[in-house]
Amino acid sequence: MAEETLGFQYSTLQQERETVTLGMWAFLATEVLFFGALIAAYFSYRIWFGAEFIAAAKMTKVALGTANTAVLLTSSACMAMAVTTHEAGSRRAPVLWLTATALLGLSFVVIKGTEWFLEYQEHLVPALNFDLARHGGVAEIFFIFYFCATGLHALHLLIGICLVCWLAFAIGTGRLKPGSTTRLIGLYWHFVDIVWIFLFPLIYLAGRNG
Amino acid sequence: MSAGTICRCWLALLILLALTTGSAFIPLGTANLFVSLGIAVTKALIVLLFFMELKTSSALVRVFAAAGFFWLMIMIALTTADYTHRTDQRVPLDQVR
Amino acid sequence: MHAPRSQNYLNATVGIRSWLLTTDHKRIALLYFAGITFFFLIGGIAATLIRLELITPQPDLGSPDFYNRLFTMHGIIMVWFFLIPSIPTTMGNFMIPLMIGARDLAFPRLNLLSWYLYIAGGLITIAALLLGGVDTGWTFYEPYSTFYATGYLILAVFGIFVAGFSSILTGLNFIVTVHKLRAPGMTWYRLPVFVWSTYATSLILVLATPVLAMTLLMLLAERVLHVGIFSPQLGGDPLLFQHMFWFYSHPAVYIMILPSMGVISEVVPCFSGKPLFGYYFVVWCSIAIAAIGFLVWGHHMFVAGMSLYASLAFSFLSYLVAVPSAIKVFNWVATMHEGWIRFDAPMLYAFGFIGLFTIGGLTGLMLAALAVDVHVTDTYFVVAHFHYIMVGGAVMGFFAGLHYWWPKISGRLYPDYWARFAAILAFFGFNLTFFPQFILGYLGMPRRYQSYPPEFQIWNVLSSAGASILAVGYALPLFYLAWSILKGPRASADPWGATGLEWTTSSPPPTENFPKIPTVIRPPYQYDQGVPCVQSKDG
Amino acid sequence: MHGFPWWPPTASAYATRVNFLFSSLLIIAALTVGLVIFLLAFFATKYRHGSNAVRHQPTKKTWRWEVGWTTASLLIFVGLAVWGGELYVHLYNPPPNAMQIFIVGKQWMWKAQHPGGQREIDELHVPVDEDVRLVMASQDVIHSFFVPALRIKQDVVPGRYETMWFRADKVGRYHLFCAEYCGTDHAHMGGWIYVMSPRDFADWLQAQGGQQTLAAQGERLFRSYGCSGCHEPGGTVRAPSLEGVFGGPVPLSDGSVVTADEHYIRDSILNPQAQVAAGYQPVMPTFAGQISEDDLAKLVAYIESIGPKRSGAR
Repeated sequence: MAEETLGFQYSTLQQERETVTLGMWAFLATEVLFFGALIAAYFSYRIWFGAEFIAAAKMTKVALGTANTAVLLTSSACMAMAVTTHEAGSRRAPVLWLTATALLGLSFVVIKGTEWFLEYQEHLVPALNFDLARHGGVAEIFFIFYFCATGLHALHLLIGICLVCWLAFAIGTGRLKPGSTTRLIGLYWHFVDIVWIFLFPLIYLAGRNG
Repeated sequence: MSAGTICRCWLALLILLALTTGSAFIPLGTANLFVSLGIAVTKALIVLLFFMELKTSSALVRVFAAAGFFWLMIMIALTTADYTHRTDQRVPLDQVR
Repeated sequence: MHAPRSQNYLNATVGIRSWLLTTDHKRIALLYFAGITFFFLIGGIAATLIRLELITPQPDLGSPDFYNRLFTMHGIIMVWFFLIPSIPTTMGNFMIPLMIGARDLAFPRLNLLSWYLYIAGGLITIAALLLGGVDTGWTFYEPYSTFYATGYLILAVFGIFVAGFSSILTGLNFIVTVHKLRAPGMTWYRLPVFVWSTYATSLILVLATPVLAMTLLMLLAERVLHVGIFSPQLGGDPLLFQHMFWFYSHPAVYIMILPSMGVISEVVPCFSGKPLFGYYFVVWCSIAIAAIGFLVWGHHMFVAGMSLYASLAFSFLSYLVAVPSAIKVFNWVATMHEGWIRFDAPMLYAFGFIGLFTIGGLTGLMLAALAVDVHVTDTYFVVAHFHYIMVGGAVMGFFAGLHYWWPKISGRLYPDYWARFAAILAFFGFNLTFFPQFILGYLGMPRRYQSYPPEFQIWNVLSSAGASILAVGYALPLFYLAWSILKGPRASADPWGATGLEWTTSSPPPTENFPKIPTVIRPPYQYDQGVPCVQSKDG
Repeated sequence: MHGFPWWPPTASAYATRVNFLFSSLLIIAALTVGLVIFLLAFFATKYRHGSNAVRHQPTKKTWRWEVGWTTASLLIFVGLAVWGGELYVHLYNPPPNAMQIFIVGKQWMWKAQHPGGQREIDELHVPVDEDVRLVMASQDVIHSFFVPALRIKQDVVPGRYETMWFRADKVGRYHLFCAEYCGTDHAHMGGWIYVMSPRDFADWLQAQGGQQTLAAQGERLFRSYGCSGCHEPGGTVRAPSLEGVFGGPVPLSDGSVVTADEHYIRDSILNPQAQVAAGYQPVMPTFAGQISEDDLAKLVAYIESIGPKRSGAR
């Protein structure tokens, strides 16, 4: 993603900028369907199993989940600040905001890891130590969905953290001039945030009403 | 995008988060699901429109952004249409393990 | 600047590195050609063995497990490593930038990455098939695939998973390219139908393939970790796997057929010397097929235990998707009315395509009729139907395009006599192979049977005989096209008298495609009394 | 070799109706293919390059043709969808007093249990001109019960009952196949359906020996598994009596109502906590993993037999 040198297949910088943006959005559409398939499976089983499935969701840690959502939403705001300040031509500010983004992302992963550890202690990890006699088969299916969804999300977030760290480094050392790259990585980060926005009510808030 | 807009969006997102978590504990039956999904859609829209700059993007980019969600709706709608109309009952097979 | 005739994308740089690290869409297309041919060969060998085995009602070549591995290999290789990438990655890659007047695709390096992912996925899958094979059939139905299947399922599925990303990246590249890199004056309604249909294909690639990726991931998780997601041991529903699998795999059929329809829409006007009849309808039918194609996957599950109402809805939607296909057939035929029809090899393949696709489509209508589907689903009727679409349709289209653009790609002409002979041979061989299978299907012979009741033998013998003719028809081009590279006469820029920007540049094109990006001034297919009008002016 | 068979035997009124639909589709298809091929050949000859046929200027008003053939295809297609769907719905509405046979599919055989307790493998004997309802379960993977002569097929998904019904009207021996790929011996998972005259069928039932009826065997299991300890009067734990329950509505503790059909009975044995009858405690242990599909079928048959009397002979 060269910033100042124009790719030979483009005729203007404007064209290149629009093209890469469109490419990123097309990629995100793919990602929507990727996570979406999992969510479609979730809805199917929620209807299929009914109350049993929802009851399993009660075993998730709603306090940690809510805190984590706040952390991730804040990181998105930091990312937006990084993009804005970088486009304004600043060099120090985006590095600081990116560092904040990466740190918040990391703390999300740490909190998530804590949750996983607690769930391990409660014998809720399928294939590892799930207590079938205590929780039942439907709960195990719910937790398979839970670990698939949060695991893949965490993987996406880790990739995002790497990208953000690289970005902070490149801007800090002055190798990256303002251009599309920051915005594209920003789009990716916000997308990972949106996935969580939908996973949160489906995983943590189901079945809290009774 | 100004720092003020970002700040307001951030506050709105946190308020919505508090709302959705709070509402989940009010017994509303199936309505809880729709309330929490409605709030999730609102939050996602804030992120999409402001943080991801769809508000100032071209129509083309907006169509691309909507396409994924639209096709996902198709998938969810038609799959769940089957499950809501099933007349048979689910039965676990003999436990294998 | 006038480059000497000999300077083109083929000889601009030399050496193996210049090919394996190229970002030139034309060279990448040739790399894909190599891969596709290889996998077509492997899948073809499996098909040959299947037809050999089925000549007699008893097992002849090996154990039932061997046969099960054979048809699984045939399905996996042909679907994911031949049919789905076939036209888009070769002719699409080569022609889209040329047809829209661009110097390359939007993301050339991503394009190369796609090829490597495709080859890596293919080799992983081949390795799995050689190590001991997979016995699930290409559909991987649960719970058989997770708890009962033997063999190297995990490796094979992983290979398909990797190749899926190749599909996604290719589709993404095409979509963005068509949106953003069109030459000045190249409005949407001046795009050739091949570009439109490849665009529609790319929509499916981008929106459906990720669902397959997730489905396969869940399948892998289930098999590796021995927990039940779709299998009923914990209460899961095997039908959910089928829903998710067919959400991808039914649109995948349109991934295979849409590009072929695009090729036919190029070939028919060219060799009829007339503009395409109903251009707007053909264009929007491509988009409609891509869109409605997402709504019909349930017709694979009419007897699977889905709810009655879902079946009725999916049946109705399946009829809807047939409408745009029917419209296309009528438009191609109408294009020939009052034309100046020439019978070069590409046109013969196009005739074959229209006939076979019509039969394939109409038998699809029979399958969409619920009560008939109950009887013929999972029988040879279905096998014959989808081979008429995928082989009669998609592969005929592939050969039509190959023969149409070969002079542009290679810069050489092939012997037309042999090419026409191969086209006719393939047409007759195909019908002899697959028409008897319709009869077998209504008689009730289930698919994936190594041995069958003796009264079905005669039709199987005919089918196998046809397959040997078909094999010759498919092998012939390999020889005369290879000959043309070595000895064939050089092709002019526009040997067919065709319109379209790809014919305005030299054959083979220079690395940068056009000395100067053209400005487009007319819609496509502007023929007057069989003679093309120029579609663009320079500068 | 056996000549050129081109049409499968047709052994029920339903199959005849499918034949009629299929033939109509065939005729429509043949006409369309014929039209396309005729036009291709006609144009290719008349307008071949170099012929001096008259060509007019390109027609401008293509949309009339487009609207014409779009509407025509759409109308025909909708008609076909309704026709095919109407017949299909028929398969989902079994007559009330059908004779009921339990089928269990497993790798790689079909096992059948008749109401009188007779069992057979890879064969199914049924009387002619009588409604027969199959209640099918699978022990391992998905199988598919396919009888070409009756034009019926149903996938049997493990984990639940699938049902299917037919009324054969021609005495004879017909193929039975498994149509869903199920592993190594998939091609050998099948056998024959024997449609017999009522007298031959009675003889056949007799010849199978004097087993207890399926319901009687179920009653024995009802005691040996300890079901009767709670579900009969005087039990130690308060549990609903099962007499007269079958086929009627059961109010559940979550307020909903289900019909006590085979599915519900089976579900309640294997997963009793899922749907607890209103007014009772969820205290019944699960029997998942302890009762085979064969025994389940017997228990279901027993509970059915103590249900409200069905009208007519069984």
